[in-house]
Amino acid sequence: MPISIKLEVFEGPLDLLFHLIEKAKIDIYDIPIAKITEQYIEYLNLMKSLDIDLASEFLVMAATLLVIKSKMLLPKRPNEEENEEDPRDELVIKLLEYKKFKELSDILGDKYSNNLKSLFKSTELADALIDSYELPNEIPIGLLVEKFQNIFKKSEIHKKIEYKKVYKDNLTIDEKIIEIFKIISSERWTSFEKIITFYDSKLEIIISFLALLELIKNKKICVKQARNFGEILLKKNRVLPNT
Amino acid sequence: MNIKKIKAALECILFISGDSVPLKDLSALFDIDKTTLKRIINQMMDEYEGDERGLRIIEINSSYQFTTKPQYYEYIEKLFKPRARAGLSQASLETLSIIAYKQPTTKANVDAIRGVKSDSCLYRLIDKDLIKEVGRMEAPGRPILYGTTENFLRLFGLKSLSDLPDISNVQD
Amino acid sequence: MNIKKIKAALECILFISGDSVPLKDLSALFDIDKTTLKRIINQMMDEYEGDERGLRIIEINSSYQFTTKPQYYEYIEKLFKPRARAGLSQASLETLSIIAYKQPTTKANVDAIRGVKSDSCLYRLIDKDLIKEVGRMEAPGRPILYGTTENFLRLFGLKSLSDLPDISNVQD
Repeated sequence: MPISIKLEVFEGPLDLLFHLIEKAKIDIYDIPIAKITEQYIEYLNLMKSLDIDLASEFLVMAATLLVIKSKMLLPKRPNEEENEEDPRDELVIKLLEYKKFKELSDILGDKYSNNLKSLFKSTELADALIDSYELPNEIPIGLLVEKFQNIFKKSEIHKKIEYKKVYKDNLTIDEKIIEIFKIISSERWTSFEKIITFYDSKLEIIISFLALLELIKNKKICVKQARNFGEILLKKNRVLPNT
Repeated sequence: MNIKKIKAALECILFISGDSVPLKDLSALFDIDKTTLKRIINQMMDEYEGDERGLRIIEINSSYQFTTKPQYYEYIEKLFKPRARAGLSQASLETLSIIAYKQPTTKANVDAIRGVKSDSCLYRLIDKDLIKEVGRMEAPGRPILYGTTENFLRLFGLKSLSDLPDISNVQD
Repeated sequence: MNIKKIKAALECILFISGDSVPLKDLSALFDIDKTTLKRIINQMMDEYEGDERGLRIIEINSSYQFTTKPQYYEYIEKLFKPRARAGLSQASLETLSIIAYKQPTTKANVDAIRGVKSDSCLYRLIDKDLIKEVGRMEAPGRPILYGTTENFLRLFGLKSLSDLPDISNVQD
């Protein structure tokens, strides 16, 4: 069986949860909470083992899921059975609301990309025209201050934007296989280290290594390593072996 | 002033301005009521959709602006190498769509729906002039209310906020 | 590529450029010999001379450029002159405010703060005697440093630069 881990980066706990529900093709109104909780925590552990920073919200959600799970295990008191709320209700409402905006953002995203190739003209001609008129005798200093104030605000915002490392979305082994296959040629030995030099995320390097293993298993490439921890050299297999 | 002259003058104005020009300014300029002028502009818009034209007129909040037709982007790109508008991340798009549909709304509300903090997305969207502060909520702490900008409409090809994709089509 | 498409693409290019575009660049772009392309452009020029068009294409030294027809100048003037009441365009005011508060400063610094090229604004501000070169920065390329002039102080009613409203008040 081919290795088929697909690591995705999720925008938040709701995004991850929603993905798990979709993947398992389960009814959002009747979530098998024990199963989903298990998968959710499994994913968090995987991320942790790959050293990926998780926002604290992911852990809060894990706790919430566990609380819901335990509530559902409690036997219901017979007289309360009818008007007792399902402990999953609040979560379902949140998920539905999130789903709605996730879908809307896809639609809006398409509109944005469709519009990227429509260009607008700069206001340069109009600016030049306005500046071509004679200056008045006096300009209120307030206008100048206001302009500077606005620019100042913008530069403050710039400082506030945190530039976090962004991991490539939907990094897959299949894509890496194609990428590596493109880089190496059949004539020359290429160093694996060289291929991964430009990757700055640990995740991408791990996936590349998994891709390498897959290529070896399928006998698509030859590999040699002179000693332990030494340089790994690879090249394409010229003839496809009969399998 | 006949219709041909009005159209010609409009072409001049939209060319020089670059930015969008409000219908009400044009109506005052030509001394023609807005309804009639709007009809003339709509006619002009249709003419620009023809094959020989590379430009089109778009409407944003009852203002008009020239834009290039996307199918000719490759030529402009080859000749001028314009700086491409940056794409938007999924996180930014999520934040933006919540603000677009719920506006005016607070950061706390956006955070609640997304299930994560949206601070850096918000700053980025302000920086890109897609959202802006539109006031303060009358509630403890007087939190800032955010709404979308005119630039948002322009970059997403929307005439006005009522042109936003119908939310009811999404809800199932 | 048919003639209609070439014309449409040319319209886009001349619109976005605003400036003149050499025939030889266009010929390379469309991969059409200059003589044929020139014939197409001449045809286009004739079409633009028609009544409904406010723009025309002019030829300067085998380059082509859009320009507005003089008979519509009055409308442009009526629309844009009131916007000049602030004395300067928004772009120039912005550039001037940065130089006023950050002086002496370089063009590169102004560009970085504004996020767009400020060349033409700088030239116009020099032309209006509101800013001037005040020296060179001791850095690679020795870039020019700009500062404000006496005329700047007079225009904004300031006795001296120390009269500029305090930035700490601005910071809010």
